[in-house]
Amino acid sequence: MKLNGKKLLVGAVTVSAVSSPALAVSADSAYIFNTLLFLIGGFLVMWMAAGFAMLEAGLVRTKNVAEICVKNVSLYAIACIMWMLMGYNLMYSGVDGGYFGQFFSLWSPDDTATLVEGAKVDPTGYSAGSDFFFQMVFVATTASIVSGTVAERIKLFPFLAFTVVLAGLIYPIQGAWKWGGGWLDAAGFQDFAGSTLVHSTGGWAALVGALILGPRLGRFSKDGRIKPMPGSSMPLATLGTFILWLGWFGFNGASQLALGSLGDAVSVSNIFVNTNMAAAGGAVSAMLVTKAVYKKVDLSMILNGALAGLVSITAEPLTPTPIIATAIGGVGGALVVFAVPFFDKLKIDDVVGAISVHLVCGIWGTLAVPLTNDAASLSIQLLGIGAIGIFVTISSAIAWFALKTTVGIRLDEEDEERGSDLAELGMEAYPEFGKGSQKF
Amino acid sequence: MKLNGKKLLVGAVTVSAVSSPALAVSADSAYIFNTLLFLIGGFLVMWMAAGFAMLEAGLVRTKNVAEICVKNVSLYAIACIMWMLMGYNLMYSGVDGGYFGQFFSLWSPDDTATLVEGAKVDPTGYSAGSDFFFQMVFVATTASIVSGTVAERIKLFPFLAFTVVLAGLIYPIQGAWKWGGGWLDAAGFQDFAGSTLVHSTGGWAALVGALILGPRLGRFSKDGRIKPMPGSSMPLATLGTFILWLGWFGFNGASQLALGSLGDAVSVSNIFVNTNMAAAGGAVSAMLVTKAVYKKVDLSMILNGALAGLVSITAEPLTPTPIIATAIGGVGGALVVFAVPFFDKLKIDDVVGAISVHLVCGIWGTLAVPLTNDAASLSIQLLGIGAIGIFVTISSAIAWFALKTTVGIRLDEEDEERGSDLAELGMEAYPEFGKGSQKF
Amino acid sequence: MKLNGKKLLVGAVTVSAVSSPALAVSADSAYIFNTLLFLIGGFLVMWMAAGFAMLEAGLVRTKNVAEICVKNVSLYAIACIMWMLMGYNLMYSGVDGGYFGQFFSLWSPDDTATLVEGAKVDPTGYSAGSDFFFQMVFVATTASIVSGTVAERIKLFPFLAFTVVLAGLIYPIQGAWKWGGGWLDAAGFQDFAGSTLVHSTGGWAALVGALILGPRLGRFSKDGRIKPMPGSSMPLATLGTFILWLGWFGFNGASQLALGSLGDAVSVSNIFVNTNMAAAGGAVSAMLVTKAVYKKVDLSMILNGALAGLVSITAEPLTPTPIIATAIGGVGGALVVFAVPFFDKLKIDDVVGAISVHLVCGIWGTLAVPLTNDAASLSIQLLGIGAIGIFVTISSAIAWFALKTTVGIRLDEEDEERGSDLAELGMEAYPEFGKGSQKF
Amino acid sequence: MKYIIAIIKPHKLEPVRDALAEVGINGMTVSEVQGYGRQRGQREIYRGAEYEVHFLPKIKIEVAVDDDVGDQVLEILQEAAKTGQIGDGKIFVLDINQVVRIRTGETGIEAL
Amino acid sequence: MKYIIAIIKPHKLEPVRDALAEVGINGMTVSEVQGYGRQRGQREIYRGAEYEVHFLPKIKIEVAVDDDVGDQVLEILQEAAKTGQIGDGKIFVLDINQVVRIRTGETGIEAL
Amino acid sequence: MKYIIAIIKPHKLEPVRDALAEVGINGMTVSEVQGYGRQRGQREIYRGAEYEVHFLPKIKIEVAVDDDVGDQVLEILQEAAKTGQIGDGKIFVLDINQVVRIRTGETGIEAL
Ligand SMILES: Nc1ncnc2c1ncn2[C@@H]1O[C@H](COP(=O)(O)OP(=O)(O)O)[C@@H](O)[C@H]1O
Ligand SMILES: Nc1ncnc2c1ncn2[C@@H]1O[C@H](COP(=O)(O)OP(=O)(O)O)[C@@H](O)[C@H]1O
Ligand SMILES: Nc1ncnc2c1ncn2[C@@H]1O[C@H](COP(=O)(O)OP(=O)(O)O)[C@@H](O)[C@H]1O
Repeated sequence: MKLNGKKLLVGAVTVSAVSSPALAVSADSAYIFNTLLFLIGGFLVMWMAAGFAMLEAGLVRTKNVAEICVKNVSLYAIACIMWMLMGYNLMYSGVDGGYFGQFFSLWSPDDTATLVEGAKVDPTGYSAGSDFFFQMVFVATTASIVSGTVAERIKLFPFLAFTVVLAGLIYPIQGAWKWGGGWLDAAGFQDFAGSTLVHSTGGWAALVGALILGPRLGRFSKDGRIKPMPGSSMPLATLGTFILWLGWFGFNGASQLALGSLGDAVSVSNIFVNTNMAAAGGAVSAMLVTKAVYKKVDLSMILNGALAGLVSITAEPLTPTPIIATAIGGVGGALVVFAVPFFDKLKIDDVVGAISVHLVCGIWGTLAVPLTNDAASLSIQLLGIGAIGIFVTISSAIAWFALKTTVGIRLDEEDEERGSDLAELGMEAYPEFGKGSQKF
Repeated sequence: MKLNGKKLLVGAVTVSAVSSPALAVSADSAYIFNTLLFLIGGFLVMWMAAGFAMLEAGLVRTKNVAEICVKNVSLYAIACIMWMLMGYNLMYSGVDGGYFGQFFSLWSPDDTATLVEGAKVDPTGYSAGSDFFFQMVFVATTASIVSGTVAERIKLFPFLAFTVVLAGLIYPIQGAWKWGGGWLDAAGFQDFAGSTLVHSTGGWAALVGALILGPRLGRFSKDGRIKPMPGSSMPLATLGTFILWLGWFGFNGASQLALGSLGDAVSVSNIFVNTNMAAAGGAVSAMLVTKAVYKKVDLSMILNGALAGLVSITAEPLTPTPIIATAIGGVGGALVVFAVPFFDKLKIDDVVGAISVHLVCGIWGTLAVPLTNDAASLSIQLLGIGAIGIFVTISSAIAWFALKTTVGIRLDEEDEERGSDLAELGMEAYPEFGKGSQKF
Repeated sequence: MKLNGKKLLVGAVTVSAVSSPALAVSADSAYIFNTLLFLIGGFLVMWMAAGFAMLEAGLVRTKNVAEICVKNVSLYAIACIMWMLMGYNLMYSGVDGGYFGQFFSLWSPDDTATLVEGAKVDPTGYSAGSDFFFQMVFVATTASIVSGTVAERIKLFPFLAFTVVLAGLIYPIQGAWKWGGGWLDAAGFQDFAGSTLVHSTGGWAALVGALILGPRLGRFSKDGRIKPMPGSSMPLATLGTFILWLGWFGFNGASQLALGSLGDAVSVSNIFVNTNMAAAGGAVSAMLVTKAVYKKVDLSMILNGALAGLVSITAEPLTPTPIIATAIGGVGGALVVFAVPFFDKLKIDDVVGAISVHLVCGIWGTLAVPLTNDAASLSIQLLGIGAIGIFVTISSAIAWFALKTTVGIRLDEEDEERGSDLAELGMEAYPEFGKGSQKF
Repeated sequence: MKYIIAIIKPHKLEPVRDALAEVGINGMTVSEVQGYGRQRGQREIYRGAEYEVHFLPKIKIEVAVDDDVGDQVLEILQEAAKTGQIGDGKIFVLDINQVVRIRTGETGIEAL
Repeated sequence: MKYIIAIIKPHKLEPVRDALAEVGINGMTVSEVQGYGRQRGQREIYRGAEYEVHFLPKIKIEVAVDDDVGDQVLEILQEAAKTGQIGDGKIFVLDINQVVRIRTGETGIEAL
Repeated sequence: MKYIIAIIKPHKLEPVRDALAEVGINGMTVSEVQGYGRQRGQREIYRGAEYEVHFLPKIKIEVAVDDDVGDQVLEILQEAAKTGQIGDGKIFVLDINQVVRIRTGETGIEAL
């Protein structure tokens, strides 16, 4: 997104699409098409907030379901507010090849340049609000990733405080490096819709959070046994995954940033196809791999696999052919099946598998860009992954530690036992269903 | 909506957007853009029917969940049919500054004027069907508001009969006053997307219904204690809220009624941003207020708060800057936290908080218009709120009483005890989960 | 879809919409509009996969909920992959009035003809990817229909193997006959969006599957009694229905295949209206009929009724007036209420009523086309229904039998008793809720 | 000591608990059960097929009491749980051999 | 009187109920329980980690009967609930001290 | 034989099961119940209205044991289930009249 001088890449062929003038799209029409793409993409990505909420509500235990719903609604709201208060301008205003834009600068739409009489309209332009809206929902996605990992044991307000920092500082600063036109963009780093900028960023923040927070009580016993804590509702987790899958068409498709020309229309279409095929590849590969490795098919892994496919294709959903996109997603789906028990073995407790999905596959997807896009080089991709990884890790560690040593981030043991719903909300998510919060 | 002579308001600046002819949007393209906006807006608002269904299914007790699903599906269906049979033409055909349009006039699309050879296409035009579709889903929203308030004790068919009257008569008549170009429009009343016309109308009808119907058995004990009856599924309520949030982009955004010019594209974008910010403001403010007042965060209040923000911005989603929109929504979110226990104290039993959300914040939002829109005056806004409030209150009271004295509107005690699902449907919503329908 | 020489039918009037050149839509804009219609329609239909998943998850018993989620995610993924690997080209490439296109031909987008400099853009054109994407989600729908009928007793991998055959061979071959421009198209068969091609095809495959697989254990007792096995979650079933209803706007609306002219904009709008009215008619009629026949209103029947209305209008959503569309849907809704117990009496065990909804109403909808569309004749409609019915029945029977005699398609009794979730996935869908998987 | 098992209608739990509390019985264990007796289940309909659900939701109360309040408790229970309608339920009294409070190890009447 | 507690396999409830009804036992209380015995739980997998679920779903039937039909009921129960497979369950017989029908206050055998 | 009914805190089930297994008690039946005693319920809030939930989730264990291990089992149960906090629960011991294993028809101590 926000790529200056983006080449028109369709499949693997570079063409220049110029219709004869009489048939061409007028500048105003193009502007409207571009704006509309952002609006449609924006509402689809906004919808992903519901997807994360349902996925996480399905994967936590009953006693923490209401709390995870609170977190997902309020983190989305807070991320939006922070984005307006300071995030947008920090990421996009005056980065100029540097490290960040304007600090503490309230965003407000300004389209007067477009709307004054006689203005020459740029056919690659779009309204300020549509751009803001679309970029905003990306921040929310980043924040959503964290909530799943640290669920069932983190306190509500410290978590939300972290969201403030993530949405107001960490995300926009690293985002400025690439999409804001900062130094990484200048270096040639490629990340079409955010395998690294959105997903790995969320993943790193989640990983650091999980390490500092520690695992849930009883999750890893002293004798080395791993105790699974099955999620409370598989259909909600499935619904969440479908919502995310749907939202991803907006996430990747509208990251083309334009629909005002034939070339853009073709590109957006191909992105839709590739996005879908990568998810399909991820789901099928996770299914086959779990069946092969564990003899049983694991639904939660298939869901993670579909998401893994989506994350993997996000860095470059345009240049691969559909079959290659399927393969890139398929590798992601397989990766996740091994990553989940791997983090378990490290005693990193990730309730919903967000680190495996968003961090591991975010890295994989970013590394896979040079396979199909000649503008990318493996070394620059590694540079981007590394730079952003280090920045996000350090800055989140500071934020988590600051919270830990001041207000504390973890529920006390008794509260964790009876569940965050009773402890922090004084209510139950399903007051008339099962009382026990654990299989026995 | 349906505003004649709508000024182009973008942010707080009035500009006239006229591109140089060569670059302008052709009339046909504009027509298609406008139509497309209605279609997209329409399907998003239709989706709100699912949102109400899930919100209400999550907030009623297990023994009434299937019935509330029946109500939500059938009220939507009935509202659509009534809209076609008589509502549309009653609201929009030949109102001419008066009080209503044509009675009992079946709607059918007629676009021949547009489609005849050589017709001069109006760039602010749109297809008849797209307009009908978009307006139709608004009626359904109004009807959905009522079902939540009167849940758990009303009989199915009398409720649906009320829906017939609401969708066929009450809604279109008051709607004609403003959007149909009736006397309130002439008076200068401002209600962009229906804080009053849709939400307060639903809210008044719900309030009158709740009063005539009485509270659920055991809800208010003789000694003045209030007995909460917690909803059966918090994640469904959360899902419903997210669905409504998403649908609201269509609700408010497409109420711009046009996308065929740069100005419209900018306006729709700003409406999207403001709609989202108001919801975010409402959610955050409800969270902080419940925490401050009750020491606990209440998920159901946060959900109500987000919706309160949305209702509050609906009367004027275009003119505020985003930060003002956040504030308008934030006030709505706070209002709802106090309104809910207030109605409890009055022993008005509103199962899902619809009166607090839609009526209270509908009024607030309508009153807030003059803050940012100079075309509105407080006195005219009060006139509109009052006139519609009186009309809807009286006409719904007549309808509710007529039903009460003829067929009866309330389940008998035993049926209410065992739940409307068994009583009216002979089935259970969750046959394999908890049997008890109350916490004990 | 894919109709050559499609007439512009608006309501029942045939007009030719040609604006004066200055106002007309440029060819490039038209191309973008058409592409956008496919993309929007495509993501809406993709969303139907979630609808089927939720509907089916709500209608099976707790012990089979996770498995049905696995099936719905993976069948969608597999259908997409098969469509790319061979389905698309088998259905659309070089059918030329015949019986099928190219076998085993991998699809990949090719828009170079459009994008080369100086190309003359066809205003009825669209990008290859958008078309592929839209058609792909139709295949997935067909496959979803089957999974509901055979739920709770079929083994996972044989089911998925059937999906491979259905999506890779059966669906595209019969699809080629009409939409691929094959012999049925030449004969004048009319099926706008697939009452027969999609819904009946899925229905036939499901019916044959149900017959070969046999009913669930205990479903029909030897003394002729029918034992209902109530679904585990009515709100999920309701959600699924709303999702499908929403998706259907894409299903039918984008089957207009173009949005680049006034006539197309009008047509798509009217299709939206008719689609909605038919669903409303189906829901209301199912409600009234169940109340009349059984004295109780049955939610699951209302849901089926809405879907029945949608299936019924799918063969011709354009030519009816809205009131006729309501009636066509209403007949569908009534049909389903009688079809469900009818299949029960035949001891055909259809867990979610998919045969009644998709096959019975698919036939009804196809037969209803001549009522409003003069281009259709009853005899040719019967020919199409019959030809496709015979082909799908025989080819699915071969596939099901082949699977049955080689790997077996049915869970063994003990596995069926304890549920497919434990048997095939080794997990539970709701581990903390009700343990019993049956009402007792 | 006596182990009293009462099967009652669900909405009677609250009055029963209050009534017992009034005479100082401040401990009990309850669970959701399903019952079948003179009051038969209800006919339900699902997708056009009628069927009988044989069991009805009931609440089971288990309360251990000292022998000498046993009869009083029985009376209170019966009174508080009674609606006079079929399906009101039963009370079963069993003998307890021994009671232990887990927290303290106290036994006998001290443990209640 | 006897208080018979039977732990059986879930799908055996219907035959047991029918068999008891045939000899005129038309009242009982059932609940969902989980059991553990010679038949151990199953291994389940969740996200790559295997674990044992120790308990299996069972149905608990509680039925109070007159002393002189006690043995017959035991036999019927055993027969109707038997599959011959491990995990069929147990029947425990306890003595009842007293029974009351809440609706009428009847006691003893009249109360059943 | 003895029928031991223990009401314990939910998270104590696992230690109890392990402790009993160690002394060879490999069968039991458990269910989810709700209890009320010295440890009262909690205040919850819903939509601005506070209310008391009187009952707390507990686990009920039922285990039939031979008379001569009864006391040992009691001790083990008490030890394994104890947290020392209020609400740890109670153990009730009842006498069993008869036991039958459904699968084999064995009775008495053989049936366990
Ligand atoms: N013999 C029995 N053993 C155990 N529980 C019984 C017995 N008979 C009845 N019950 C329980 O008591 C409840 C009420 O009994 P029922 O005969 O329906 O009503 P009533 O006691 O008013 O005559 C039943 O639902 C069942 O739970
Ligand atoms: N000592 C016991 N006390 C209470 N319940 C028991 C006891 N032993 C077994 N059970 C119950 O009986 C069920 C079946 O017992 P199990 O030993 O598995 O099979 P079987 O009786 O066929 O040998 C168990 O799941 C448990 O619910
Ligand atoms: N008289 C009683 N009869 C049956 N169950 C009881 C009785 N008293 C307490 N219980 C059960 O024991 C549990 C713990 O008792 P409580 O008095 O709260 O704690 P403690 O035993 O530590 O003093 C209660 O929640 C309830 O389930």
